[in-house]
Formats: sequence, C-alpha cells, structure tokens
Amino acid sequence: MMVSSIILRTSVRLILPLSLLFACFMSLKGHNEPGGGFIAGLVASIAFCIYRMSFGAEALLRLLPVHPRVLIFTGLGMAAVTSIAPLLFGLPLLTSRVGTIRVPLVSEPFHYASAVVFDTGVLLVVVGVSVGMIMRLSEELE
Amino acid sequence: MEQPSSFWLLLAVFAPVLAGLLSMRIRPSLVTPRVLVALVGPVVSFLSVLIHLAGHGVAKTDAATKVITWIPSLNLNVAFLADGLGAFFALLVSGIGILIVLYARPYFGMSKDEQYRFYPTLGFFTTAMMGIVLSDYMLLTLLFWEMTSISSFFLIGWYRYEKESVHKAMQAFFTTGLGGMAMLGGILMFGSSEGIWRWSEVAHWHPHSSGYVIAAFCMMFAGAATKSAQYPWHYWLPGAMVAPTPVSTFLHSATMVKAGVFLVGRMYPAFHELTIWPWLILIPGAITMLFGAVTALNQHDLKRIFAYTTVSQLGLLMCAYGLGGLEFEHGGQHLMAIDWDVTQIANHAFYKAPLFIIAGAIAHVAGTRDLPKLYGFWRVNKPMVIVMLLAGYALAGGPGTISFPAKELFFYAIYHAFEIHWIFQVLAVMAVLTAVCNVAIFVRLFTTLLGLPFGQRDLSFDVAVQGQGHGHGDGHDEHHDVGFWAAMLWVPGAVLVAWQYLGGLLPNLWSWIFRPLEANVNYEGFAERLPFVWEMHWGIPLIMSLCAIGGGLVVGLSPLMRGAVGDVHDRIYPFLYWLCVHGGGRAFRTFQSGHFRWYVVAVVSFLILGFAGSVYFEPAMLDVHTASPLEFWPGLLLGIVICVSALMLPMVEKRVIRVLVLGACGFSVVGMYLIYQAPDLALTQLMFELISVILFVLVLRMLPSPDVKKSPGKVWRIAISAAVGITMGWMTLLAANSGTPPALGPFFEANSYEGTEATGGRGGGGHNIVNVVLVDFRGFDTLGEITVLSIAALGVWALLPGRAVRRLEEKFGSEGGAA
Amino acid sequence: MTNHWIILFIIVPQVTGILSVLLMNKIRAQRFIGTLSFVFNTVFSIYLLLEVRAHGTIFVSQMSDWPAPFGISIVFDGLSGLLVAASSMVALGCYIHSFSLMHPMTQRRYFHPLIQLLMFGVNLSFLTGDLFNLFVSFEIMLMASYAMLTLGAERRQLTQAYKYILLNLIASTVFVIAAGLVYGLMGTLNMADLARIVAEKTAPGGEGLPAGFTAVSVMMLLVFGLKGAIFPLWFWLPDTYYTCPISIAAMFSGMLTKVGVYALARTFPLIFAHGAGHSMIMVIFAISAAFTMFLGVLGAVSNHEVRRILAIHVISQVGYMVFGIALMTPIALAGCLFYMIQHMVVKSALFLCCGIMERYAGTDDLYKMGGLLKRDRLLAVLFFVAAMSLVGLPPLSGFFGKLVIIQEGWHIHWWLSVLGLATGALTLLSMLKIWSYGFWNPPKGQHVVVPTGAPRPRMLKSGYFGVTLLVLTALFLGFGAQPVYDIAFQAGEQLTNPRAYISAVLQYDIDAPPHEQLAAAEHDAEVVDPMAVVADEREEATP
Amino acid sequence: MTLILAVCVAVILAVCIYLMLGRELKEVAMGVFLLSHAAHLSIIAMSRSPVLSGAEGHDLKSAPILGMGSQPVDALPQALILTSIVISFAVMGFLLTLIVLTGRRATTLNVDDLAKEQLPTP
Repeated sequence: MMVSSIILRTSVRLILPLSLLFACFMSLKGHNEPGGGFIAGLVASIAFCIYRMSFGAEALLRLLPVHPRVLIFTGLGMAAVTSIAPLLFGLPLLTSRVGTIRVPLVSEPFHYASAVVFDTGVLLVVVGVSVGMIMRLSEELE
Repeated sequence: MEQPSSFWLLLAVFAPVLAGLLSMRIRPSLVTPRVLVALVGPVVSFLSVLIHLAGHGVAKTDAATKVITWIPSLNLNVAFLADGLGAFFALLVSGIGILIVLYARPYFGMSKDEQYRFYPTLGFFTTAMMGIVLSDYMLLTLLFWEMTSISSFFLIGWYRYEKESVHKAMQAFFTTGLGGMAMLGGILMFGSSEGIWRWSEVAHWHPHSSGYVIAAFCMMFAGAATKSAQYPWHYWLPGAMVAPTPVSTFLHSATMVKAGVFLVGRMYPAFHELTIWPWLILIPGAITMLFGAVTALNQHDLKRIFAYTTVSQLGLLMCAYGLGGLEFEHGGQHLMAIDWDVTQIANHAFYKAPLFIIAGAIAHVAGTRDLPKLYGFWRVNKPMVIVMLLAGYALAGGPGTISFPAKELFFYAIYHAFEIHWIFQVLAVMAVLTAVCNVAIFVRLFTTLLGLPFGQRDLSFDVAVQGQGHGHGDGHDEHHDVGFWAAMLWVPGAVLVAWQYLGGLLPNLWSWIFRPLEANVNYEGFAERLPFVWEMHWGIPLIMSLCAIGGGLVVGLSPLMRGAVGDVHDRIYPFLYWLCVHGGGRAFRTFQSGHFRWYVVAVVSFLILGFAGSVYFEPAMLDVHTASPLEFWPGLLLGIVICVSALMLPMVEKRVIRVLVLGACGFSVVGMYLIYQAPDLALTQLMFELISVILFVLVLRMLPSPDVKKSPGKVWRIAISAAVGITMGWMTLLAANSGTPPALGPFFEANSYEGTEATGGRGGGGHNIVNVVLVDFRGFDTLGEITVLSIAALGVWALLPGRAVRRLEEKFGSEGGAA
Repeated sequence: MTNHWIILFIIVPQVTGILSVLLMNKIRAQRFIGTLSFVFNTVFSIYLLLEVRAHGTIFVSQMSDWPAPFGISIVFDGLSGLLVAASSMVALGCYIHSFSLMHPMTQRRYFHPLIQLLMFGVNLSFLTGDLFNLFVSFEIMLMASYAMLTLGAERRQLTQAYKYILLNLIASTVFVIAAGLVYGLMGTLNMADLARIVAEKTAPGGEGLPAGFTAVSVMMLLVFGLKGAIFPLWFWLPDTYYTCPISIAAMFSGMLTKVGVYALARTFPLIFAHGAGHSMIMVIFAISAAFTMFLGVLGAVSNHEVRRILAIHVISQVGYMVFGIALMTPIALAGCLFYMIQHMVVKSALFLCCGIMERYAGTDDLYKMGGLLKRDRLLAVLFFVAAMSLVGLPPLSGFFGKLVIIQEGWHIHWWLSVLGLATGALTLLSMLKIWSYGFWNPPKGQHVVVPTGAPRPRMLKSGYFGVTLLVLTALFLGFGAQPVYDIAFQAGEQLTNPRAYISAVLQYDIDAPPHEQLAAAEHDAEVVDPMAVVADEREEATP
Repeated sequence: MTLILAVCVAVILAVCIYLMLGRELKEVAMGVFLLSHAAHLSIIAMSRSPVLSGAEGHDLKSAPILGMGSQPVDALPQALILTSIVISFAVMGFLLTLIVLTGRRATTLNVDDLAKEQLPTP
C-alpha cells in the first residue's frame, strides 16, 4: 500500500525526524511525566509507517537497514540483560538498585540509568513489532 | 516368631522371566540350549518354593515374609505369603511351567523365530502368575494380576498378523482388564475403609457387613469372575483358543483362569461370613457350570470342547467356594460346606492340562482337531490316545481317579446345603446334569478315538491316511521331531495324568501330600484323608454320581447333541465395542460438533449459569449502591458514544463506516481514560488505536468478500450476548463499589520516588507512578508483555514468511509436501 | 542465595530464545543452545526438588526486590517444582524429537525461539505467585502456542486454529476482568496475600468474603478450566491439537492443559473455593470431572486416527486431575499432582511414537496401518510401555496417579470413582485399538517392502532418542513413585493448609498475630486510603 | 460514574459475543477488536477516584504523577491496563494475520463452511 502525493511526501520528510525526536523525548521523560518506552515506541513506529506509506518499502529499508527481528530481539535482549544483571549481585531479578551502599547521590543516577536501558529495550521492541507486522502485511498486499 | 526372609520366594517369582530373557541372548540357531535355559526358570521357581517351605513350613495365614519397602505411602511393598493355598498354586504353576517348556519345543518344531519369542513371554507370564499366588500385599497381587493380563494378551495374540487372533487377544485383554479395574476399585475401597492392605492382616480382621465392605467384596469378586470366565464373561476363554496349544494348556489348566478361583480362595477366610458370599458366587458359578458343560458337548473342535469344559469346571470350583459360605449343623457341630478345596483345583489341573497337551499333539500329528475327523486315531498314535482317554476318564469323574472323590465332596456339600434352603436342590440337579455332560464327552472321545461304533465320524476324512505325516492344522513346522522330542509331545500329559490315578488309587499318599496344604478341612468324615471309592458314604451323593454316570453313558452313545454350535455370548464383546465406538462416538460428537458458534455458546453459558448460581448462593451481590450517572456529564457523553458505536458495529455493512465506528469507539475510550486521570493510558491507547486501525484497514482489503448467506437466528444471539454483557457489567459495578481498600496502590504512591520506612528508604526514583510500577514495582509484567509482543511478531513472520524463505521452501518443499 | 536463582527457570529459556533469533540461520547452533537450556532446567529443577523433599523448603524470590504483596513473587515449592521438572523433561524430549521429525523448512519458521519462549511462559505460569502475572504468563504461553500451532501453515491447521485462538481470547478477556475484580474486591493480587485474606475473612468470627466473590471464582474456573480443557470448555482441544506438527502436538498435549489444571489446583484450594459458593464450586468440579473423564474417553475410543485418539484422550485424563481437585483433600491433591506429571511425560511419549509410526505407515489412520511390529520392535516396545502407563496398569506410572485419587474418591464421590475405573477400562480399549491395528494385524502400507529387522533410518535417530528419554522417565515415575510422592504429599498438604506457603511468600510468620513486618506499610496505606474517605463522604451524603 | 462504565462494559461485551456468534470470521475479528476495551474499562473502574463515584463537590483526584495534585488516583489499575493493552495489540496483530491466511487458503471465512472441514470421521 502506497499513497503518493507530493505534499504528503514533503510533509513526511519533515514529520519523520520531528516525531523521532519527540519519541526520544517521550522515552526520556517517561519516568517523571506521562510517556515512557511504550508511547515513544509507538510514536516512532507510526512515523515509520507513514514513511513507508509515502515512500515505499525500499525507502524504509534504506532508512532502517536491519530486519525488524534484529530490532526486536536486541531490545528484548537489552531488557533481559538489565533485568538479569542484579542476579549477579545476589539480588532478585530486575532490582533497579545497584550496589549495597545507600548514598542517595550515587545510587540515584545509577538506578535511573538502569531503568532507561530497560525502557529503551521496550521502545525497540515496540518499534520492531509494529513496523515488522505492518511491513509484512503490506508486502503481502502488494 | 521370626519372619522368614523373602529371598527364596522373590527368586521363585522372578526366576522364570529372568530365564526367559536370558534365553533371548542365545543365538537363534541354537534351539536346544535355548530350551534348557528357559527350563531353568520354572525349575528354579519350583525348587525355591520347596526350599522355602522346607525351611519355614507352610505359613499360617498371618505369617508373611519380611517386608521389602517399595512404596510405603501407597501401601504397596514387597512381601510374600506362602500359606497352603499360595504354596500349592506356586508349585502347580512352576511345575506345569516346566512341562510346558518341554512340550513347546516339539510343538513349535524347529521354528526359531517362534521359540525366540515364546520363552520370554512364557517366562513373563509365569512370573506374573507366581506373583499373584505368593504376594502378601493386595496391591502387589493386583500388580501381578494385571501382568498376567498383559502377558496373556501377547500369548493369545500369538499369531499377531492374523486378524482373528488379534481380535480375540483384544477381547481377552479388555474383558479381564475390565475385571482388573473392578478389582482395583474393590481393593482400594476395602483398604481405605478398613485400613487393611495385606492378605495376612485379613486374618485378624473381624468381618462386618458395612456397605463399603460389601461393595468392595463385590468388586473384587467381579475381578475374579472375569478372570475365571464366569458367566456371562466366559466368552473370552473359548476365544483364547486361537493361541498355540502350549499357551492354552498353561492358561486354562493351571494359571490364568485359576487366578480368579485363587482370589476367591484368598478372600474366603475373611469374607465368607458375609451373607452375600454364597449367593453372589453360587448364582453365576452354577450357571457357568451347567452352561459350559452343555456347550462343550455340542462342539467338534477338541480345543473348544476342552475350553468349555474348563468354563464348566471353573463354575464348579466357584460353586464349591460359594457353598463354603454356608454353615450347617452336623452332629452338633457348626461346619462349613467346603472341603479339600485345593484338591478340587489340583484335580482339574491334572486332567485338563493333559487333555490340552494331547489335543495339541494330535493336531500336530494329524493336522486337525476336529473330533469327527479323528475317528480311529488309535491306529495312528497309540500313546497319545491312551493319555487322552486316561485324562478323559478323569474328566468324567470315573472311580479310581482323584476326580471321583473330588466330585463326591462337591455333591456332599450340596447335599448338606439342602438343610438351608430348597433352592439347593436345583443346584444339585444342575451339578448332576453337568456331570452327565462330562461323562458323555468322555464316552464320545472313547468311541471316536478308538474307532468304535457310536463314535462320531466324518466319512470324508480318514485320519489314518490323510492325517499322518503332515501337520499344518495347528503345529507350524513341516519337520517332525523324532525320538526324545517327539515323545515330549505326550509325555508331559502322561506325567500329569499320573497324579490323577495316584490320588485315586493311593488316597493315603495324596492326603499325605495335600493335607498340609488344605487350610480349611471341616467335615470330620474327610478331615484326615480322602476316602477310597468303596469308603464313600452311601446316600444321596453317591446316587447322584451313579445317575451322572448312567445318564452320561446314554447321552454319549445316543445320536443327540452331536452338532457344533456357536456361542451367542461371542457377540458380547463385539457389541460392547460397537457400543463404545458408535454410541460413544455419537455422544462425543454431539458436543464436539466442529461448529465454533456452538463452542462459544457453551463457554458463555457456563459463565452465565455460574453467575446465576453465585446469585443463588450469595444474594447479597444483587445489592449495589451507586451514584446517579447523570452527575458527571462528560463521562456520560463519552459513555453514550462508546455504547452507540459499539451497537452500530453489527448493523453497518460498509468497510469504511465500520472502521470509522471502531475508531469512534476507541477514541471515546481514550477520552474515558483522560477522565479517569490516566494520561499514560490515554496516550498509549491513542497510539495503539492508530496502529491498529492501519492494520485493520490493511487486513480488511486482503479478506475475501463475505457470503450473502443469511446470518443465524438473531433472537437467541441477542439473548445470550445480552446475558453475558449484563453479567460482566454487573460484576464491574459490584467490585468498583465494594469498598475494599486497595492495598497496593497506596504503597506504590508512597514509594514511587523516595522510599519509606517500610522499604528501608528505597524508592522507585520516578514521579510518574504508573511508569515506575511498569518498569520497577511490576517490571516483571513488562518483561513478560514485551516478550508477548516479540512472539507475536515471530508468529506473524512464521505465518507469512518473507520472500527469501518462500523461495527456499519452493526449492526444498514444506511440511505439507514432505512425508 | 538459591532463592534468587529460581528465576533461571524463566530467564534461561528467554535468553536462549533471544539468542536463537539472533542465530537465525545457524540451525545447529540453535539446537545446541536449545537443548542446553532444557537440560539445564531439568537438572536444576531436580536438584531443587531434592532440597524440597529433604527440608520442605519453599524457594521464594521477590521480583525487583519489593516485599511480597507489592512486587511480584516467584515461588518454587513442591507443586510448581514437580511441574517445572516434568515440563522441562517433556520439552527436552519433544525438542530432540523434532530435530528429525519436523520438516527443516518448518523449523526455519522460528520454531527454535518459539519453543524456548513457550517454555518461558509455561515455567512462569507454574512459578508465579501473582494473579495478574499469571495472566501475563498465560499470554506468553498462548501467544507462543498460537504461533506454533500454525507453524507450517497447512490448510488443516489454518481451518481449525481460529477456534483455539478465539476461545482462548474470550478466556483471556474474562481473566483480565476477573483479575481486576479481584483487585477491586480484595485489594491485592498476590496469591499468598489473597489466601491470607480469605483465611482471615472466612475464619469463625471473620467478616466474611465480599459479595461477588463466588462469581469471580466462577470466572476463574472458566478461565483455568478452558485452558485445562475441562467439561464443557474443552472444545478447542480435539479440533486443533491433531493438526500441528507432531513434535509440537506432543508438547502441547503434554504441557498446555496441565498449566490450566495447575492453576485450578493452585488457586482453588488456596483462594477461590471458599466462601458462600464453596459447595457450588465443588459440585461444578465433580460434575465436570465426570463428563470430562467419560465423554473424553468415548471420543477417543470412537476415533480411528492415532493423532485424534491421543489428542482426545488428553481430555479424559484431565478429568482424572479435576477429579482429584474436586475431592480437595491433601491426599487427593497429591494424587492429582502425581497424575499430572506422569501424564505429561506419558502423553508426550505417545505422541512422539505416533510421529514415528506415521513416518513408517505414511498415515495416522489406523484402518490403513498394520504390522508395524514387523517394521520396528523398539518402537513397539516404547509405545506399549507408554500406552500401558496411560491406561494405568501397575507398576507403570499411570497406576500410581489413579490409585490415590480413586481411593480418596470412594469416601467423597463414590460414583466418580466408579466412573474413573470405567474410564480406565475404556482407555485400555482405545490403546489396544491402536496397538492391534497399528502394530499387529496383517501388514499394510508403505512399510511392507521393508524387510524385518532392517536398520532404522538414521534420520529418525533423534526421534527415537526423544521417545526413549520420555519412556524411561515414565518408567522411573512408576517404579520410583515413592520419592515423587513424598514431594506430592507435601504439596497436597500445603495446598489445603497454606500457612507455610503464606509465611514463605509474605515473609512473616502467619501464626504471630500482629503482622510486624508489614505494620509500617499498612500504616502508610491507611494514611492515604482513598476508600475510607469516600466511604465517609458517602455516609455523610446519604444520611 | 461507575454505572456508565458498567453499562459500557456490558454493551461492548454483548456486541462482541453477538459478533462471535455470527457467521463470518471477519465480523468475529471486528468483535475481537472491541473486546479488550471492555476489559480495560472494567479495570479502570477499580481505580475508584471520587469523581467517578459521582461525589459532587469533592476535589478531583489527580493523575498518578507525584507533584500534580495532593491525591493521585490508584496507579495499579492503570499499570495493569497498560500491560493488557500491549498484549491485546499483539494478539490482535497475530489474529488478523491468521485470518488473512485462512481466508486465502480456505477461500472462505464462513464459520460453518470451515467447520465442515476435518470433522472426525465416524
């Protein structure tokens, strides 16, 4: 499925980087305000979908030169690795606190970082899944 | 008293199967060594039992061997009980086992393949049988019981690539398996209600007629009855004649079918006081006895004749035990109407085994088992005919064999029972008629085999000419043995039949051997030893015997009842099978119709009915206080949009409008989330709504256009779906107004950014509580859900593989095209 | 320390699954790490089970290190442990079997990662101690099973799969709603916490359970019952299981229904079978057990395609398990547990045998088969042992499962015991049917040309290995029933008297009346409790 | 306000079941599309903020974000719904693909026609 129109194409060219930026923003602020990995991933994948519709599959392939499965499973791997890491310190899975010293100034940034990695994993998975599904289905249609 | 060790009995039980397996290790071409190795099994068993008995004597009923722990929490351990009954059976089984091993060798000739698998299977069966008779734990008995079913399945289905044989094997296994299940139930019920799991403990049990005990007893008897071919479950036994003759001999003389009799004997000391005992056992027993005898008389095939006499004799043995439940006064004493039960069993084994052995041998030599065709077989093979007639004489219960006093004892028991109820006179008549048939069978065998007048004769067939030299009726080898192995076709029969005359002519010797094994000898007249023929008390029983002999002579010589009739009960199993397959299949397919719509109806009906039931049990749930919906108008408005768009969905037809309607519903839900102070939800739902609509539009374009068929009835669809909706809506209302304080939410709020005392000052480090819950408090859920997402993507790709994979599949084929 | 490592049962398959996707084009590497993952799970679970047997330990790990009702708990006790061990074993057997019996092109369709992720879901379902997390794990498992059910995308798969998916979708929706309702009614989602609340409220003098609890129980019964294929919710099973590739069918029929039955066995004695509707729930269980057992076996007997017979048999045997739950005594639950694990192993073994039989005969239709014994003795032996275990002839494993359930049944629902025995006899008939038509009877079909004793095709080697592994396990479960029963009895005891479970998960001594460890948290909860405020408001508003 | 939600849940569920009882798999898919909304609306009702109970004149509760208001609503139901939304999206995607493929292989999406295939033979 491809919708071609000059206006759409031009606007999409503009919208894509903007919405990707917006997605990054959403994912970063998610811990304190509405947002987070899911929403960011969805925003990004909608942007990709629109791009796909206006420029076609090859263009998207040039933009995202990896198979979506790599995207998904890198994301899932990131989430898994972040969650497993505490096990090595004798803590339960997914524990976001690292180390045993409870100094707020040190532990807070550390913890924040681990959650971001997890959230980025989520983002990648969501992008990969939605882009992957829609790409495959529209490929079928053509 | 010190408990004897289990070692010798363990050896006795497992020696046959070990020897059998060992014989498989010998090279197929070495037949004689194979036989010798297989022979070791029953010989060791026999000797081990003897050694055990020599060391410890015949056990009292409550003196079991030491326990080898196996599964104590299920009351299943290994311990043995070599009391009179058990020890006798063990010796009988292993003794006849020895002879069968010897007999099988010439029977199968030099057929390597058959002997290769025969000895292990036979060993397995012998082990199972030894286990039944020696086990102390009831469940252990059951274990071996089922093993006999399994191994007899292999033996009966010996010619496994022939349909008939397979069918009969299945029939036998299913019938005895059915009984096995009943027996399992009985043992479990008895054990769990009385706390008794060992036969040796039963001796200390005080019988009482509670419902559980009676039900347990009935079920255990059902097990015994199917195994021992009691009417109407007898049909499997003649069917089992498709097996090779060594198997028939072993199964039907001493082992498999006697297992049921053995079980009744095991139960006798404990259960005979139940009032139900005599009636439950006597009625099928008596019918079986007479039916078997009459049918046997109307057969031509030797094996079928002996099969039905076996059925008859099993009925007689059951009757003997059934009568044992009766008490009567004699000379001021309370006596039980059972005597010398072990002798009764031994008697049958000692004439039935030779009969089968010779039947097989004749078939092997003459190529037929049809009695009319064997007219004058005397001229072909004299030793065989002699042994057969000697055994047949015992079958008829002729004086001079142990069979005669055994039958007399049975008549005595019936005679005494006259005192209790007149109905036993009917039993007496049935017993006499049975004896008449047995005598007649002997007369017919005698006249036919010797080629005398009045014998049955098939004029088209002269056994002396046609039968000699090529046996392909039953034996399967062209090559005939000579010398030692040829003699082995009939010598085992001679060895066994000798016991008949030993007992009949030297009753003192017999009594000396068997008296210690007889657990329950009550009648003082026969307490010490068996009588000689002339020592019998004159009276009704002897008259009965004379009637039987006279009647038998008349019937045997007369032209009556000389046909070969079928047995209507052979249809029972096919009918049951048909019932299960067709009736059961129909019942199942009523539910499993393949129609998705019906499945949905069933599932939601479950929900609706369950809800109705809950209302019945918990009327309080109909009582909900909620505020008016009019108070918050934006909510009301959104709610109306949601409801209306949902309701429109089934009504509109056009694709575009449908998508619009779906979108309207979704976006109103987004609004609802906003009202409910859930910005994260609203955002996420919005995005997913967008992507889903894209997906949906894509997919709708790919689907085939709908049929124009009418949709199914609307009224019931609306009724069912409305009921489901109301159920769930009501539950939502109820739970939302339950007033239970949530325990988790406040904790998340308190610890979202900074911890509290409860968490030791540890917090989630985020202001957005929902997100902190998602990645921290319940981050594990999130890990799961992104996994679901990933799997969904994999699933989509697996369903619709990319071009590269498809090219490969075209090249190498796919599952559908591969075999 | 070991406590936290129990999460490996879940993480190892997940990581293996991820790696398998990244190693997409290297089949051998995928097989290697996949096998390794299952072997690890099997060995590790057996190791932990020995610990459980010796000391009665309950391993608990709190995800993200938050205390029990707030975070998500993962619990490894006798019940979940035995199931994890059995399912890992079954997965191993089926996985190895698939190497040679699944078409290579089908394997390329993400079979290797999917099976790992399926095990992620299955193990998580067994181990999780949180109701909503149970929903998530069900979804993982279901999603993977949807994908595997349609793997290969043959026509017969596609025309049936929608039933499975849609019925499960209904159940999932009901589950989500019910989980929400539980939160609304009880205020918590942790199973141990729920059990504690239920025990407190139903104790003499307690305030009683909130209105509507029974209806929620019924909803849960629907959800778990549908997954476990009990009457009248089984419909998806006979229509779908026989369609998918045989190694997958073996795994599904071994494991997936057990997850539903496990959830019934876990949650109902602990939580849902209490309160006003107790008697109704128990009656539903009993009736359902009866129909499930008996109709299931009738369906199996009446078919003549091996796959269908085996698939429909799953239902019948689920009936025995539900029978055990319907009795709800410690011993019956132990029997149910034992029956579950042995059935997993045996049923999968039978399916795997069926796969090899099909290879020889070219069909699974019994009327077109015959004389397979001539073709392969080893296969016949393996099949016979597994079939007799299924029937429950002693001393094979099925016997010991049935034994206890029927024994307990006599004193509670005697008619169910009778039905159970009858079902056993009919099971025997159906297995004999396969045996006589398939292995005995005059030889027919493709294998006729193959002479007796010809060497087995080398390509089937791993198939035989898988079957043998499972049959040996089944034999062990039969002859070595005692150690397994030790654990099962512990688990049954624990389900009916959940003090130990609650104490272990919530990490306080339930017998000590004031919940000291939780005092602080509950204090906080009271301060911000919105409902208290609302309730006050309402009372003021409506005098 | 919970009453509105309850009615919405009831209506959506009823429509879904109605569509599932229909003849076309396509319609069934549309029903499924709505199904998750019902579940989510049912769960959100459990967060019980005062405005939703219709208590007039009471302070609105704020979104579950610290610093937005004095009394955030219960965050857990929202988290549950988020999880559930994602999952139902995944299932939906797969189901749609399956229906596409089924339609293609079986050339029909009529439930009755599909039922006729592969019925157990007596």
